[in-house]
Amino acid sequence: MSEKVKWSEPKGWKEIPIGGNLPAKTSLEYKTGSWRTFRPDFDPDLCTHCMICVHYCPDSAIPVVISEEGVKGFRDRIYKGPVRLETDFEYCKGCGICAEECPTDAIKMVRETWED
Amino acid sequence: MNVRELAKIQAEQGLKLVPGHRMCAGCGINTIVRTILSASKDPVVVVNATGCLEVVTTIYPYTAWNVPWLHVTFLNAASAASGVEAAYRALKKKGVVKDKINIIAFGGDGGTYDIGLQALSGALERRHNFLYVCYDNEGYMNTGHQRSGATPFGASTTTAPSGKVSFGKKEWRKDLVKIAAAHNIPYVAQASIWKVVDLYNKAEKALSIEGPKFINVLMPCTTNWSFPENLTIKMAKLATETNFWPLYEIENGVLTVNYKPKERKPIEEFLKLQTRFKHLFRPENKHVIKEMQKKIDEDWENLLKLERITHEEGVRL
Amino acid sequence: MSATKVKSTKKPLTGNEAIAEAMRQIKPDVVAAYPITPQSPIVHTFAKFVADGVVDTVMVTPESEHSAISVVTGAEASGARAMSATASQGLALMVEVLPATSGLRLPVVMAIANRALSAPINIHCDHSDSMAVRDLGWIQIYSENAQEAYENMFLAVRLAEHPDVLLPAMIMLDGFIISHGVEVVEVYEDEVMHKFVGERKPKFSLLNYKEPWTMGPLELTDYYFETKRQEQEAMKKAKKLYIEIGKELSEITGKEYGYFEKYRLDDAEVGIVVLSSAAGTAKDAVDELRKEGKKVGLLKPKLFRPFPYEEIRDALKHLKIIGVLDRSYSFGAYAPLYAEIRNALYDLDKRIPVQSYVYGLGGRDIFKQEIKEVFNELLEGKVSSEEKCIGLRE
Amino acid sequence: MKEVFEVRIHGRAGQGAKSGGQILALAAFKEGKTIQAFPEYGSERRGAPTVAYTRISEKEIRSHEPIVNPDVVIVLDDTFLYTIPVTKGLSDEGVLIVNTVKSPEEVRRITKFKGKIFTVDASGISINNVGRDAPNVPSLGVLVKAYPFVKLESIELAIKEIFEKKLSKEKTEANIKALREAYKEARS
Repeated sequence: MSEKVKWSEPKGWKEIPIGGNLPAKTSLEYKTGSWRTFRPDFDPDLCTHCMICVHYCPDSAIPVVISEEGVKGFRDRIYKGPVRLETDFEYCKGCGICAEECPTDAIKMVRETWED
Repeated sequence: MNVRELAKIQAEQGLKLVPGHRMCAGCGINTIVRTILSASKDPVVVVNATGCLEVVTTIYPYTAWNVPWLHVTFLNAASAASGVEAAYRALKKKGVVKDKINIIAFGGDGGTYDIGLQALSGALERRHNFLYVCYDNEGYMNTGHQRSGATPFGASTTTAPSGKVSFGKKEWRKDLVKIAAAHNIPYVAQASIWKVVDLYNKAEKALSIEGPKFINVLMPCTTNWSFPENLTIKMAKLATETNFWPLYEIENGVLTVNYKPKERKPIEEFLKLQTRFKHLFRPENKHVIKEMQKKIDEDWENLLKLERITHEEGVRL
Repeated sequence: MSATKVKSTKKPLTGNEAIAEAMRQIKPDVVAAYPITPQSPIVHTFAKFVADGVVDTVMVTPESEHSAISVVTGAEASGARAMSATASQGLALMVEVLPATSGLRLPVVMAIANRALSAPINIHCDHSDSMAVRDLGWIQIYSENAQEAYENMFLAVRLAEHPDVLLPAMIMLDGFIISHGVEVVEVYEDEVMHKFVGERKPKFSLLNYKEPWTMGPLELTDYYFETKRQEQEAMKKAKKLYIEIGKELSEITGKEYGYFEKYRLDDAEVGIVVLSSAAGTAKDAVDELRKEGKKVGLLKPKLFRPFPYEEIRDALKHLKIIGVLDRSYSFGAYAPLYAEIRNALYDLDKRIPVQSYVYGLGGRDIFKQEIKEVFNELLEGKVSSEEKCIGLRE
Repeated sequence: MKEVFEVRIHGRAGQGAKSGGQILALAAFKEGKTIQAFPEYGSERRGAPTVAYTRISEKEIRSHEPIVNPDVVIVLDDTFLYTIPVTKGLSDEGVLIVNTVKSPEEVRRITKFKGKIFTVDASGISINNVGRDAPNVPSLGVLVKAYPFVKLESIELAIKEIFEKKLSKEKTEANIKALREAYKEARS
């Protein structure tokens, strides 16, 4: 079964693979971001890209890219190599570990409004 | 290796456990799995015991796994992994499988300390080439915080609650790392999500060794230890800084303590943030905390002695 | 017995040795088994094959039957062909995993040397062990003797691994009576038999990491039913394919592989239905009664799961009276085989009286004379709704 | 000659009743006969009384009932003559073979058996030749003499096939010697 299958649509017994077998990472269709009551407000200008929040995020919801040219962050320095991007709000459950562990207070938890 | 280098490795590898899983907000299991799987440069097959990790990552039709993954039942992760390993050996011999593949089993403390201990012991004794990782959240958290063999002395659980005449669990937790080590396997370690690089190094070392390996990782449970969900890492940190959860490894019988706090924090600092220990702060239970502290200090001294005699006197665990 | 179509050697073997011999020819990738009386010699014999380099199998000797079935389940999920063997309490200890193996659709093949269940502890033959697990999604085939047990192993591998089936299978042989009795077994050529089973071609394999599958997820109210419905469908297909694969096997052995064996049944008026080794003894009883001019016959089911209701109904429909002999109780209910036979006959317009007999529990011997008495009783029309016991002291 | 020949062997666990039955079956098999050999199992430990059966036929054997009316009973331990009904099911046409230093007359007096009785000091022969008390093989020598359903040479072939897997050539030869000696020395 190809990965294009929309797993969120209910399927009949003849359609699904046998034995409950599932192809990889179908959970990407399941957006746990809707669980959030607080959201991490990330200020890139305060970020040292230390990667602590990345490792500790329970949902791997903080994307990392390898940047050759670097990005501007804490104290206007340029940070190269692995740099974090904005939180992936499709999956972030808003636990606040990132804010708690951030050594430069670059993340603050704010009430989720769900307005956008 | 530092956290940035580790993040780079992980970014290059891509996620082996993707989001969309339904762990509690603030759960640390993701960090354990993410870190350990990233230590494998080779392809990985994961075998999972029934428990939190298995349940929340595979609620049909949504699986968070991006590596081959098998769950059979609660107690048999180690024996099912033995079967995967046996098949790997057989099919490699035949030439059907060509590449090196690492086999990693994950189980909670229920599936490891208790119901799965016999299967684990058998698999270690048979010397299957695999890594078993226990994420130890100190109780049967998947089913409602019942006591396990890993639940600490003094904790109040749903099956060993504190009450008018009880201070909760009255038995000391079993020392699973030493039990694993008693199988004379090449590598055994205790680790924590607080120190991800240490955790990574241990997994990397374990995977470089032929034979059975065992790593026990503390997994503070926001839901049932009952602390705010943003404090999971803090809790793991306090566990180690109070010597409640020392980080150490036993390599071919030689024990090394990987982290020694400059000043050991009193156990109250770890206990006071958790509802499961709240009752210990009542006057009639003060003695429990005292006993706990005494045991922690004795165990720590013992650990340091073991480190010394295995390093300096040729004694092997 | 019709003539063999390929070269074969006759060997004096115990039933257990015959099973091990089949395993030697099948050459499974992985074997994991925990010894238990009366199955142990299967493990001993096969372990010696491994030790002598006769087979290249990875042999795992786990610390319990629970682990043995877990090992073969894990190995099958990894694309290997894996086999086990057990009996009685060992099978009971496996019970937690048995529906997982079938639910995961892993075609493990396992021999069962039928033995009574505790308590009281007893090491001898009855069918209480395999009957207790008859509804866990495993194909079940019962063998009359060592020869059948040997041949059933090959049939089971092909059937279990068929892409339309993918269900585990257990092959039953009577503990001690067959497992430990030496009989002459016709063993067919190694290459021919191995070629018959071929190599396993798994659709899903954990070791095929380039195509990672999640195997054994959590299915709740929304999907569990669908997955189980597939399993039921696989059983239906297994029933059909049993005959097709049996025909292929008969190209080698020259024998027939029906759902059941009929013995002097077609022109009989009274028939009994009985599984496994007692059917052999019953055939002698039939012959002796036939000499007396009595129109008696026998039906010996082989495939018990899936159960061939229609075919059995057609085979029995001309009889005036039927006796069903069970070697196990279903406590508080009709004995297992009896219940199925009654069910099979329900669709007939004419109601045939069926008498239930239980015999041989805990290895209690069953004699030809006793079976003759059963026939005589049935010939006299003595049928009641009471379950009767053969060889029991009142 | 009969179509089916049935033998029951009484021994103590460790005396080789089961393997005696299997040697006999293998010998018959080598002559192209159909065979069954099956021991009766309890949870015997060394020393406990055991029974083994062998059924030999010119045609297919289907029955799996225990042997009720044996043609021959072999008793590997003469104390059974006092403690176990060894002649049960044995008709007057049947043969009783006993490993004993007693005479056939004495055995008849003890058992009241009316059919043919053969005695032999199988234990003595075994100890002399093989160096241990394994009366099963010599007793088969007597069987062949008493009831020539299977040839002595076939028993020898069967002994070779079974023993040479486990024992030295010398021990195997010693067993064959014991077999022949018992064949000669049996009294009736």
